[in-house]
Amino acid sequence: MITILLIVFTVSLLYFAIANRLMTYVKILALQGLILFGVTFIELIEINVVNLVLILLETIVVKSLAIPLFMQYVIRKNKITREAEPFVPHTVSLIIVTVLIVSTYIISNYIIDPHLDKIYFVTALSAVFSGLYFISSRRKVITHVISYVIIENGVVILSLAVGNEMPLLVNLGILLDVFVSVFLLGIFINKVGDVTSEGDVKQLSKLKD
Amino acid sequence: MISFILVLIVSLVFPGIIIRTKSIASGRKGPGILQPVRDIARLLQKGSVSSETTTLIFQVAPSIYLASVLIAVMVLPLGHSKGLISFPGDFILFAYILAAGKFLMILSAMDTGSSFEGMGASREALFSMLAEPAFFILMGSLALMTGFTSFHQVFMALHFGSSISYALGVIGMFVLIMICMVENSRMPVDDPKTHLELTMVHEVMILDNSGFDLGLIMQAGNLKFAMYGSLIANLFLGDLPVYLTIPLFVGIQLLFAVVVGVLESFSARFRMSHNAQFILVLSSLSLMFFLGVLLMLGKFI
Amino acid sequence: MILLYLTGSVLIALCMFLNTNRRVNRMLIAGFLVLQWIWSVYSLTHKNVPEYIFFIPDALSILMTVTLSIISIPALVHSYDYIYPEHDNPRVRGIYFGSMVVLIMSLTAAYVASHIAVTWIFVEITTLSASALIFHRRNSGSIEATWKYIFVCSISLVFVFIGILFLSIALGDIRENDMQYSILLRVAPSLNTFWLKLAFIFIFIGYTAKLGLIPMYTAGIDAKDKAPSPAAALFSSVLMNVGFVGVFRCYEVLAHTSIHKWVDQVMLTTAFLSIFVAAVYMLKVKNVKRMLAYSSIEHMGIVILALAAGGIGYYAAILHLILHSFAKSSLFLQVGHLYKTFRSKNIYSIGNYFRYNVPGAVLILFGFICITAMPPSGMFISELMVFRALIGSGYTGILILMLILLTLIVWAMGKNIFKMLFIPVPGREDLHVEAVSPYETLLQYLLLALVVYLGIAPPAGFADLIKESIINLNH
Amino acid sequence: MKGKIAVLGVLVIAAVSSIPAVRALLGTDTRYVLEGTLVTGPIPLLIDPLSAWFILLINFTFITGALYGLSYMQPYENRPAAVSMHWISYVFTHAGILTVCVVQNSIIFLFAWEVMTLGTFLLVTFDNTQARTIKAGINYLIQSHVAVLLLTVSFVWVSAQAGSYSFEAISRFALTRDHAFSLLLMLIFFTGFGIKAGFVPFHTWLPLAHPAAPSHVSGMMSGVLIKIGIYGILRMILLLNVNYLATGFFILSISVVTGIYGVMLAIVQHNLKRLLAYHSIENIGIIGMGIGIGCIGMGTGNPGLALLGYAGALLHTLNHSLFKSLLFFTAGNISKAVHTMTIDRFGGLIRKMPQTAFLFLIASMAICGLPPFNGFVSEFIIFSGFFNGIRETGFPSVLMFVLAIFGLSLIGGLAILCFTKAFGAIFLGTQRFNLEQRDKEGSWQSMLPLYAIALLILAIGLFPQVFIKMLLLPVVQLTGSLPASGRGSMEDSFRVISRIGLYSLGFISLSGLIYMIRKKATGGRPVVEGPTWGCGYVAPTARMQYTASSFIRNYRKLAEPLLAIGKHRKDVDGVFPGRAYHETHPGDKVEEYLIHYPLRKLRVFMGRFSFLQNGKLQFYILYGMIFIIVLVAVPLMVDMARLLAGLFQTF
Repeated sequence: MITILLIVFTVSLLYFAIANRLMTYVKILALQGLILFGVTFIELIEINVVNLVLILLETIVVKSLAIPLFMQYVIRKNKITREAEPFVPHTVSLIIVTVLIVSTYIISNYIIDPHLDKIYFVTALSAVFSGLYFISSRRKVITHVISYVIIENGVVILSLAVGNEMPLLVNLGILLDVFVSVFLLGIFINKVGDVTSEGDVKQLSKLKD
Repeated sequence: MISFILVLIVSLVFPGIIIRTKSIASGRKGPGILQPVRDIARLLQKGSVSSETTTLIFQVAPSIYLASVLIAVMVLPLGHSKGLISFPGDFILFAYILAAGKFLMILSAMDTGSSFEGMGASREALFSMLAEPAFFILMGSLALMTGFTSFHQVFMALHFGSSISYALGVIGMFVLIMICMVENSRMPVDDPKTHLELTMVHEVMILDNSGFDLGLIMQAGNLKFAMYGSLIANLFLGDLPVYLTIPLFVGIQLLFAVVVGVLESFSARFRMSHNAQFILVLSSLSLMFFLGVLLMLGKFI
Repeated sequence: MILLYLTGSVLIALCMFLNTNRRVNRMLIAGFLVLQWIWSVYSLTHKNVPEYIFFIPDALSILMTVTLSIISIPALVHSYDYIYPEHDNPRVRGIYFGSMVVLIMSLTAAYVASHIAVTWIFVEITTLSASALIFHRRNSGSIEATWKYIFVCSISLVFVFIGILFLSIALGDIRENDMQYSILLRVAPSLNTFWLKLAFIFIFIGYTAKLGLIPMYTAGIDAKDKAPSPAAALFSSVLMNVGFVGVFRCYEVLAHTSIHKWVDQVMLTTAFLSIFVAAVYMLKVKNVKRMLAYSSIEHMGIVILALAAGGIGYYAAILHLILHSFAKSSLFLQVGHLYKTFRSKNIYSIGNYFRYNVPGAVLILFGFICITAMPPSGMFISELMVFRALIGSGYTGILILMLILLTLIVWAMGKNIFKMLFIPVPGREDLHVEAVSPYETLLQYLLLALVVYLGIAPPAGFADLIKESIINLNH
Repeated sequence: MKGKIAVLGVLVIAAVSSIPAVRALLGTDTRYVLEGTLVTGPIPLLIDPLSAWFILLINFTFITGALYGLSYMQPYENRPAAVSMHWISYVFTHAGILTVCVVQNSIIFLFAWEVMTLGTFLLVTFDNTQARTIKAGINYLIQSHVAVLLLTVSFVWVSAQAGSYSFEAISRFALTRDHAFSLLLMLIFFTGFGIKAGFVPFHTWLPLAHPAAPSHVSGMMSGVLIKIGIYGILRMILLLNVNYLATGFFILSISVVTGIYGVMLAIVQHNLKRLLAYHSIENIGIIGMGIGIGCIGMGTGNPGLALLGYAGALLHTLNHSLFKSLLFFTAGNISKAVHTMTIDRFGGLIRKMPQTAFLFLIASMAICGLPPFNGFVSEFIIFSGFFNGIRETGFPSVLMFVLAIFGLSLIGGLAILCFTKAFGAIFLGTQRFNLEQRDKEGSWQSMLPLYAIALLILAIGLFPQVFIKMLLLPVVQLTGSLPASGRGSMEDSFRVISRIGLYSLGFISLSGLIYMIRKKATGGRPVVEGPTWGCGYVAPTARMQYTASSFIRNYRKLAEPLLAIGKHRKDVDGVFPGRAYHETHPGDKVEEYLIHYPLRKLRVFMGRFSFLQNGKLQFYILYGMIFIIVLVAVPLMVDMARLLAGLFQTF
C-alpha cells in the first residue's frame, strides 16, 4: 500500500515536470499532501495520540489545505498569468527528472542498511532533487515557492524513512519553521507583486555584481 | 719623483714632435719643436674674453683640470723609482682623479650655454665613460698576472717570457694607445685639425676658454699625452737599472710621439657615430687580454 | 537560566513590537543588553553545566556569546545614530529593534544548543528575524534582497535538515536515538560512513549559506548590502559565526571517524574556491558594503582552510573568526557614517572622506589595516598560524595560491578604500554635512583595539577557552 | 608647531637610541629581553655593532630630514589634519625603523617592519588629493605587502621547523637542516628584503614613490628606508652562516645587473626625482656588490676579501644615505622655488640659488664617486676588493669579478654622464623658460641641515680613517666566523685608505694653488665680457642651447635596444613647416614584463568567473544542487571505476 502511494508520489513529480498551468501545480501540491497523510498514517499507526494529531496537522491541514489555498489566493491577488513559462521545454525537464529519479535509485543500490526500506529513500531524494531542478528551471517566483514545498514534502518522507522519530519538541519546531517560512515567502510574493507588476523573477535580478 | 719630472719635461716637447712629424709627412717645413710651448707661454700672458652666461665654475674648472692631471702624473712610477703617490690600488685613484677633472671641464662647457660646447661636452662624457671599463679590465688583468695592485709593483713584476705574453704585450699596448687617443681626443676618434665645430670633441668643448685658462688646458692636454706615453713605456721597462731606464723612457716617449704623428697624418677620422662602437671594441680587446692572462697562468680549471 | 533568558528576550521583543514611545524603546534596549550580559556572565561562570537537555554553555559557545554580546552593544547603540535621525516611524522602529533582539537571542541560543536539531531550529529563526531587518528600508532593492535571502537560506536549511535526517539514519544502526553532540561524539567512530558522508555533504552545504562560503554564499551578499549598517555589522560577523558553529560541531563529530581526511579535502576545496571567488569580486565591485561582504567571504574561507589544515590551524580558525567579527563589524558601523555623509554606497560618488570626518577616516584606515591582516592587526597573528598550519600539513601549493589571491584582494580593497578616503569626487568638493561627533566613532575604535589586543597579547583565560573549545579535535 | 614637536620627538628617539649604539661601536653590546606575550614568546633586544651602525646613520638622516622638513612643510599649513598626520607618521616611522634594527624576535620584527611601511606609506601620500600620488602609494604599499608576506612565510617556515620565533631559531635551522633548504630560505629572505632595498627586478616601486613623496620624505626613504633591506640581508647572512659562496655569487651577479640597469635608466629620465630614484637603485647595486664580495670572501675563507667587501658595503651605505638625502633636499629646494621637476624646463638656476647649486654639485660629485668626496672612498674599497678577489680566488669567481669590475667602472662612467647632464641642464647655461620664481633661496634654517650633510660628505672624503675605525667592529662581527689571521691585511688596507684622504686633500690644495696663481697672474689683465661664442651666429637664444635630452642623445641611441623608450615626433617638412616636436618617454621594461603583463593576464582570467553573482535566484540554487551532485557522484564514480577495474582483472 505504502509502496503504491509512494510510486504515485513519484509519478506526481513527473506530472509536475510536464504540467504547464500554475493551478495544476497547486493541485499537485494538495495531492502530495494527501499522499503524505496516507503514508504517515499507515506508517505511524501505533504511535501515541498527540503525535498523531501533530502529524495530521502537519500533513492534512497545512500541506494539503492551507498552503494550496494560500497559493491560489496569492496567484489570484497578484493576477499572475496562469502559464508556468519554464526556461526549458517540458520534454527536456521530463527527461531530466526521470534521470534524477533513476540516479537516486542507483545510489540507493549502494546502501546496505537493514533498518531502511529504500523506496522511501528513492522517493524522498528524487522529490528533493527534482524540487531543486524545478526551482532553477522555472521563471516565476510563485513556482519557486511551490517547488520549495515539494522539497519539504520530500523531507517529510525522508523523516518517515528514518526508523526512529525525532523528539516531540523538535518535530514541533520543524513544523513551525516550515509553516512560517512558506507563509513568509507567500507574503513576500505579495510584496514583490506590489513593487513589480508581475510575480516574475526577471525584475528580481537587479542586485548583482 | 724622477718620473714626475721626466713627464713634465717630455710634455713640453711631445706636441712639437707630433706636429713636426706631421709636417714632414706632408712634406712641409713645419714649426720648431718648441713652438707649442711658446704658444702656451704666450697664452699664459694674455688677457681673456669671457661670456656673460658663465659663472664661477667656468673660472675654476681649468685649474682643477690641470691639478687632476698633475696628481695623476704623480702616481706614475719609473722603473725602480716609485711615483710620488704609490700604494695598492693607486691606479683607481689615477682613473678617478682624471674623471674628476673631466667632470668639471664638462660642466664648464655646459656653463657657457652654447649648443656647440654642449655637443662637445656630451661626446666627451660619453666617450670617456665608454673608455673606462677598458682601462680597469686591463689593470685588473695586469693585477691578476702579477699579483699586485699598484702601478709600481705591477710594472716591476711584469715579465715577458713566453710567446703568448708578447701577444698580450701588443694587445695591452694597443689598448693603452687607443685609450690615450680617446682621452686626448686625437686621431681616430677626433681630429683637432678640422675646424668644423660640429665634428669635434675636445676642441669644441673649450671654444670659450681664452688666455690663461686656455693655456692651462692645453698644458694639461700635453701632460696627459706624456702621461700615457710613460704608462706605455713602463709596460716595457720592467725592473731595468736606473741608468738604462731614463734614456729608454725618453726614447719610448719620443717614439710614441712620432707614432702618433704618423698615425694622424696617414689615417682618417671615424664618423662620429662610429666612435662609440670603436671604443667598446677596446673593452672587448681588454677582455681578450684578460682571458689571455688566464690562459698564461693556467687558471682555467 | 537559559529559559529565563529566552522568555525574557522574547517578552522584550514583543514589547518593542507593540511600544511606540521612543524613551520606552531606549529603556527596553538597555534592559535587553543587561539581560544579554547577565546571560553571558552566567554562562561564563557555569561552564559545561547542562541547561535542561538541549543546552550546554561549553567553551566555544561562551566565546561566541561574549563576542556577540560585545558587538551587540555598538550595533544597538548605533542603530539610533544611523537610521533614526531620518524617518522615525515608531512602527518600523518597533519591528526593527524587535527583530534585532530576536536575532541576537536566537544566535545566542544557537551557540549554546547542545542538540543538533535545536541548533537547526534557532538558525532558522535567525533567518526569519534577519529577513525582517533586511526588509527594513522597504524599497524594491531591499525587497529583492529579502526575498533572495529567505529563499536561499530556507533551501539551505532544508539541506541541513536532510543532513540531520541522514545522521539519524546512521544512528539508527546502533540503538541510539538522541542526537546530543556529546552522544554523537561518543558513537561517531562506529557509524556507517556512507550515511555520515551524505550527512556531512548536506549539513555543510546547508550551513554555507550562513557561513558565507560557496555554493550558497550568494544571498548573504545582497543581505549585507541592503540591510541597515548595524544589522549588516551583525550579519557579517556573528551571523556568520553561527554557521561556523554549526559546521564546527559537525566537524568535531566527523573528526573521530574514518572519513576525517575526506571531510578535510572537501572543506579545503570549498574554502579555497571561496577565497578565489572573493578575489574575483573584490576586483570588480564598486559598492562599499558589497566589498566588505566579499572580504567576509574571503575571511571565512581562511577560517575553514585553517580548520581543514588542522594542527595549530584549529586554534587559528577560532581566533581568526573572533577577530574578524570585531574588525568587520566595526568597519560596517563606520560605513553607516560614510553613507550618512555621502548618501551613497558607490565608490565613485564617495571621496575625500578625510576632509569631512577625520576620526571616521582614520578608523577606516585602521580598519583596512586590520582587515587585510597587516601587522599590528591581530588577524596577522592568526593568519600567521594559518600559514604555519598549511606548511605543517604540507599544503604549500595551496598556501602560495592563497597568498597570491590575498595580495590581489589587498590591492583591490586598498585602491577603493584610499580613493574614498582621499581623492575628492569631481563636482562634489563643496559638500556640506553636519559634523559627526567623535564619540560616535569611539565604540568602533574600541572594537579595533580589541582586535589588536586579543591578537598580540591574548589574556590567558581567552587562550584557554579557545584551547578548550578545540579539545575534542586534538586526539 | 606640530613640526617642532615632531622634531623634538625625533631628537629624543635619536638620543635614546644613539647612546647604546655608540657604546656598541665602542665594543660593549646592549642586550635586553622583554618577556613578551603568549603569542610572541620572549622578545630579545640586541644592539650589536651591525645594528648600531645602521641606527646611527638612520638617526642622522632622520634628524636632518625633520629639520629640513620644517621649512619644506611651511606652505601646507592650510591643511592642518594632513600636516599633523604627516608628522605623526614621520615619528612613528623613525621608531619603527629603529625597532627593526634592534629586535630579535620575528613577530615583533614584522610588526615594526609594517609600522615602518605604513608610516612611510602615509608620508608618501601626503599630497593625497592627487590620484597619481595615491596610485604610487598603493603601488608601494602592495609591493611592501608582498615583501612582508615573503618574510612572514620564511619566518613561519623557520618557526615550524625550529619551533621558535626568536632569531636564534634561524641559525638553528641552518645548522640542523640540509644546506639546500637554508639556501632556499636565504633566497626567500633576499627577495623579501630585496623588494624593500630595490634590487632589480624588485625595484619598480621606487621610481614611482619618490617623485610622489615630499622631498624630505624621499630623501629619508632613499637615504635609510631602502637601507633597511640591506640591513635585513646582512642580518640574515649573519644568522644563516652557511653556503656563503652560492649566496655571494647570487648577490654579486644580481647587484651588477641592478647597478647597471639602474644607472642606464637614470640617464634617460626627464623627471629629476625619478632620476634620483633610479640612482638609488644603482647605489643599492654597488652596496650589493660589496656584500657579494664579502660573502665570496667568507666562502673561500679569505678574510681580507671579506673584510674589504663588507667594509665597502657598510661605508657605501652611509655615504649613499648622505649624498642621496642631500640631493633630494636640494631637489626639494628647486621644486619649492619653481614648481616643476622636469629637467628640460630648468636652466641657469645657479644665479638664482647659488647655495643650492653648490650643495647639489658636491652631492653629485660624491655620488659619481669622484675624489675628494666620500663616494670615492667606498667605491675605492669595493674596487680594491675586486682586485684582491681577482688575485686570490680560483677560476669561476675570477670571471665573476672581472664582470663586476666591468660593471662598476661602467656604472661610474654612466653616473658621470648622468650628473653632468642633470647639473648642467638644471643650474648652468641660461634660463630656458621663465618659470615664476617664488623665493630665491631657502632660509638659513632650511639650509643648515644641508650644509651639515655636505660637511660630513667632505669629512668622510678627507679623513676616512676615522669612519673606518668606527666600521671596524661591525665588519669584524660580520666576518666573525673566520680566523683572525686576516685582521692584519685589514689593518694595512685601512692604512691605505687613510692615505687616500691625504691625496684628496692634496688634490684640493693643488687646484687651489693653481687657481691662486691664475688669480695673481691675470689680476691686472683686461677681461672682456661678451656673449657666448656662437661660431659666427650672432643671435643665439636660450632655446638654442643644448638640452638635457640632446646631451644624452648619443647615449640613448646606444642604449635604445635595452630600454623601452616611447617616442612621439613630428618632423620639420614642407616649405613652411608647422610646429615640430620630438618627445621621449622612458619606460621600464622590467616593470612592464614582470608586473603589468602578468597582472593583466590574471585579471582577464579572473574576469571569466564574474558571472557567478548574476542576480538570478535560479542560478544560486543551481550552484548548491551541482555541488551536492558532484560531491555525491565523485565517490560513486571512483567506486564504479574500481568495480570495472576489478572486472577487467578477472578477465
